[in-house]
Amino acid sequence: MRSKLNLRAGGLLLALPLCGCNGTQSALHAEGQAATALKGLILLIVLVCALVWIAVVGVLFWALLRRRTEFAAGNKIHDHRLRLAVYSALAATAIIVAGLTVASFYATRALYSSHPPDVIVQAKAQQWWWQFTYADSENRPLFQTANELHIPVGKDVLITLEALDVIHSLWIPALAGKQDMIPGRRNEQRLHAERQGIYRGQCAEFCGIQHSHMALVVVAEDEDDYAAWLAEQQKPAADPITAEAEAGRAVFLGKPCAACHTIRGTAAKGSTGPDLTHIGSRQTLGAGLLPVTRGSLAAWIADPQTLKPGNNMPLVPLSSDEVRQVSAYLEGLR
Amino acid sequence: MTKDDPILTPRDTDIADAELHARLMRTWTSPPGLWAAIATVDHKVIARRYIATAFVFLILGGILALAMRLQLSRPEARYISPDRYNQIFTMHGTNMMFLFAVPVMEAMAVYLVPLMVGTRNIAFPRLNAFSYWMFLGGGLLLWLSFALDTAPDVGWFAYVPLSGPEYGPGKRADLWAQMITFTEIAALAVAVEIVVTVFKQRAPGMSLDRVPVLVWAMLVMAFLVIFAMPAIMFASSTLILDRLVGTQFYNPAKGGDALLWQHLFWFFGHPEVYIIFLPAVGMVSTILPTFVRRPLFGYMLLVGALIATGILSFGLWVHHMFVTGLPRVGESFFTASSMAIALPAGAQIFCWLATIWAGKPVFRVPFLFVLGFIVTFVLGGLTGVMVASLPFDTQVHDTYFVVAHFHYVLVGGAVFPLLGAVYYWFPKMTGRMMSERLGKLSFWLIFAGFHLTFFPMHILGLIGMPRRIYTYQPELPWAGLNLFVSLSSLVLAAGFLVFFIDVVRSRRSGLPAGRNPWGASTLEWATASPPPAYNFAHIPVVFSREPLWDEKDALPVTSGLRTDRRELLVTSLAAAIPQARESVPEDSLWPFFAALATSAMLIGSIFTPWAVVWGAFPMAVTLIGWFWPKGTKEEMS
Amino acid sequence: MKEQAVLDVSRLPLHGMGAASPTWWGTAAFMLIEGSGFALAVAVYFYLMSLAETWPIDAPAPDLAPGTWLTAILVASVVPNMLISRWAKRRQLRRVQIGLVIMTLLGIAPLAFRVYEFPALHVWWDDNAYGSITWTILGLHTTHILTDLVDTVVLTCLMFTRHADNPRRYGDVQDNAMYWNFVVLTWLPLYVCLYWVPRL
Amino acid sequence: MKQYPVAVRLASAAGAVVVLAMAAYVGWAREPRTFRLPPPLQAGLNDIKLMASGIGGAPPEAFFAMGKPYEAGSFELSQGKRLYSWFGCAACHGDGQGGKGPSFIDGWWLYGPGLVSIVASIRDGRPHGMPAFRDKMTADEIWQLAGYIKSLGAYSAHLSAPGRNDDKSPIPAENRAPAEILFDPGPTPHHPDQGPTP
Repeated sequence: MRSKLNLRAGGLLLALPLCGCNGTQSALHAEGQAATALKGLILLIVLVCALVWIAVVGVLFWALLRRRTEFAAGNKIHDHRLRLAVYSALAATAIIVAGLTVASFYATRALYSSHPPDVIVQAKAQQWWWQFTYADSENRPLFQTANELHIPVGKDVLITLEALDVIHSLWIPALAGKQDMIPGRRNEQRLHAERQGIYRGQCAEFCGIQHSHMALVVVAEDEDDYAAWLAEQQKPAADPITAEAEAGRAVFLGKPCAACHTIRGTAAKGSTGPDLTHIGSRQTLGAGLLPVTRGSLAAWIADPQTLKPGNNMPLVPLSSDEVRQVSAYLEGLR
Repeated sequence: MTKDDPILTPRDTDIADAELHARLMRTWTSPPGLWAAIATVDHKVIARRYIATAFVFLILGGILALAMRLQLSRPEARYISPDRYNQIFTMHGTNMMFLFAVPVMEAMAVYLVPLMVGTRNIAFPRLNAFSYWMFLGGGLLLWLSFALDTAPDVGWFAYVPLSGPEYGPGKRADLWAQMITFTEIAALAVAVEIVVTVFKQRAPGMSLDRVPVLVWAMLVMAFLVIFAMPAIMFASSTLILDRLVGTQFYNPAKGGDALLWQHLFWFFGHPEVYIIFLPAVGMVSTILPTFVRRPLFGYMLLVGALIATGILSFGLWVHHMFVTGLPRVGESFFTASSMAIALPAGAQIFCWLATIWAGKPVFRVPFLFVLGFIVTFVLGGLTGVMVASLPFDTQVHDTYFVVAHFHYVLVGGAVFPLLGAVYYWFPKMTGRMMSERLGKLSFWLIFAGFHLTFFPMHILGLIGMPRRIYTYQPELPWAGLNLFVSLSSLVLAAGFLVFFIDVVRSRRSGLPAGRNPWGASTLEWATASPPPAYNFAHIPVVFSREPLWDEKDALPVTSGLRTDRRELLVTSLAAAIPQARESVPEDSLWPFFAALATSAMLIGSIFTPWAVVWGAFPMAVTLIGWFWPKGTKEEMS
Repeated sequence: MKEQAVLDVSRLPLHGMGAASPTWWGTAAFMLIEGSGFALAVAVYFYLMSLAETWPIDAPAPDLAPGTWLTAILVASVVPNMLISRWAKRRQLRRVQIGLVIMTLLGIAPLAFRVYEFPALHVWWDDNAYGSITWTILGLHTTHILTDLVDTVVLTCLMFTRHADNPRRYGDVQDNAMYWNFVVLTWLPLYVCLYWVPRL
Repeated sequence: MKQYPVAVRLASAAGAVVVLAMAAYVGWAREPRTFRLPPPLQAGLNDIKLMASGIGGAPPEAFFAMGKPYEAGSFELSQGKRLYSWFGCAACHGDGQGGKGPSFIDGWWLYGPGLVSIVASIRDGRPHGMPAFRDKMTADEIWQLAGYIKSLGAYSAHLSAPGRNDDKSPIPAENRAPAEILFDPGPTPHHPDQGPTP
């Protein structure tokens, strides 16, 4: 009884850190179809391998510590028995390895469904952020968002993967294994979330100085929420409602900001940086670097190179008033 | 046919041992002094240099590892800038693979193979000297660039396009690619020497089924080098061409392909693992029988497994590319082939277990490292089975799970045996024993430190921590384990510190070793410790696999070699029947000059393609100087 | 440890010829390395070809003339090369000397055609991947002709000096001849790749 | 015992020195990477003293204080190369060979080949269609871009010139000095760093 309790407490302790506020990012916390199948396979192989390891190390210790009655190098009977043991061990290895190979094949087949997908999203990775383009049923692009993917629960979502500069890799461990994004090639990734939740993902292929800060969140939500989100995202940017935000918009459009960022419904049409039309509705800033709040927006605008050294957003000299106004404006873009 | 008059030339027949020693020393030793030291072609001297240099690189690489662990010990730490961190992990990987692991294994071969096959020097001793200077040049180039903050920052795998002309500004990636050329030239040279030494210079009677397993392992390793290294040479050269003269090998818009790089790199990169691991198999197979007082069980099976591993290693490079989106059928084939390599690896493990089972273990330090190796390597091999599974790999590829896996394989599978080998052959190399007490301390520190450092990384990988990140955010659940890993790495470092203290201390004041302190069976123990410049006063004749165990009374030897020039025996490939008394080159500075000229050409060609043209002339001059006959005794026949 | 002489080797020759000589094996090992390099270049050629929609990319097939002439010369050079090897085996110094002079000339002649092979490709190395790999293959093979030529020239000079009449030198001549055969042999698949595969 | 003659020792010492010197060359050609230019320096970069004609001028003190990175620093040049595509320069100037706007690699500079002129052209715009980028780019970005454009038109490629892009561009890689390859200067002598003077 007591040991069971301990076990539970231990499990709780282990589980606690897995549910960070920023969404989970763990292959063992599977919430997607593919990830669940993978988790099963992982546990199976780990278990088999653990047993093999215990057996080998057990035999090693037995061989080391066994009492030796006779010492007979070149003893024929002895050698014969040893040979038999070695060959049986080899045969066992072959069987285990073949079994694991077959298990892998079956798991592989389960991973890649050939159903037509319910939703298609285009993902473009670039140095150090993710761009997602949602399209309508005729495949015309509706809107872009950055570093945040919304998907309906229980549906097959196909992500087409492209890289705009170097190789990146899309990895959302709670939903599926990773898939590389390679310039000049097109890959695909299927996501199928089984439960609502926020899942964190991260670039898994080294892509330069800020590889560490190239995260994304996947929001898996029910059909209605997803539809509402889609509708909201398609709207142009909200007009500022306070004077401060109004001033912020003017600063944004008059300074270099607008040269790289788009805010639909304004003159800002830059395409180098993320689309900011609904930045206020997103969870994170700087590809998972900070939560979106007015304060973090201000900090980011004031000095992006200190928060994420080497990223492609320059330090634009702004007065502290201007920083405050721009962050007020951006925060209002929900 | 020969102008070699048996009456007029001095022979090693019928002279007293002391007199023979004096005469052979006159012929074989290098004079004192710096220039003579540069000119020496004694395989033992060069190998010791090679080993010492490689261990210096190990220390430097270890310091880099500690720096990384410092940076990762807490989330969003700012001890090291991301730019520097990327240089550091690139340097760590590159340094450990190209400047430590491969060279140190080859250096062990350069030291041990001639002694174990019973000959007086390695084949092509001048090429051997050249190889060392090239290796040193490559190492200096890389570390100098690090000191000047221009070290490569593209990972030890240097994937294009990140390392290509558009995304890798400056000369950082070129330095990496050219360092490859330096070390590959060095490695290829040693590989050729090993192959020829094993094929043609074995002691009479050492037929292929009497060759020590270590020598077999080094031979297979040499062939792996010969077949695998051209791939990386081709890759790194085309990368420089892309960056320097605008070729389009890796530009998809003009018919090139980014994955071509990965194919080339891993076609080399996977055999590379076995280039490091197979020598370790040889070391274990040599050390183990000595400490269980019994011949190795399953010699034929083990040798077969070595060769099978070598061949298979060329058929599984794609498992490094499971998530690049290659056709699925092909990928499944590579799952099967990657899993299949578990069989020869298993055969090796089972043979060792059987040897221990049938023997009587004596727990000395080299044996401890062998045991540590088995425990650790089996775990690394099993995680290897895991990453060989395509679906499994899609979750753990490029995460800390893989970092843990290959450290188990490389540190557990190669460094543990190597440290054991150092304890085992240190008496042979220096004439002094290492400390048993410090040795046990360092073993336990390294063993415990290693597992405490690297085991948690498996878990880190499974709970989502990718590789090659310079920091992570506080809200991610990795901070605790990372701190634990960073602290454990200090234990590991302490273990290595004890080891190096022991080396330095024992070198000066260790107990005298004598010829054969472990009571081992192979030929290197038949000569003095350290061996004289000429290795063996008389070349031994071999009648069994364990010559020193089977010939208890007297060692059978040959006689009739000349003492006034450097002469050794050339024997036939399979049965090792004597064919000729070949003379071998004496000391020369030309290999050093050739290495200088080659270095100048290679470094110059980072900056301008014309360096290849003007650099060719000094190279030609030094090579002609190298091969032009000087009319010495060694050149007559 | 006590030693007991069981084998007298004093009657053995001072130098093994052919496969009994370590140099022969060293040359063979280097040919293996370079052979892997060439095989790899060919593999990359076909890899890039498999990716391209048309091959050659944006270029006509290369002109046949210079490459074919060069191939003919290389193939023809094998005959005197074999002869040299035989003479060296028999230690006929005069013949070896003459043969080496001929081989020097036969080493320079292909270079003259090689100069025209590059423009005959009708593509620059930086035009596209097809240009890159063809220039690289040609360049790689040219360095092999060049190095063997330098080797031959040095040997020729050597055979006219007092060092000449020495089994070791004859061994060098044989190894050099073997290496030239290798240079010729590796060219044949490269020739097919460069000139005939684009015409398929 | 063999003693090596003095000449041999000198030769090898000289060889070692050459190799070390080349290694130091690597160091000399090093590329300091500054990701964050302090705002005062950025402001300082705007203080160019342009001649009244709009052609030529003196760079600001900040430029010298920083060690003139924009002409030779490989990192700055490669940043400039990226800015060239990000800010749509290619729309008018193509891949450097010109289009609606003038070519950078034909050896002719309408406002002179000086870095300050190029900075002024980008920052303030020029008649006949060159827009001002003052409000679109930060000062250091303008300097990076200007440095790249200048290097594009140079007649001999600098050691730290960027290479080619991964795209379909028909011009040779920048470190092959496309200006020299593509433009025939004729009998007019040219300045090796700057292309022929107009």
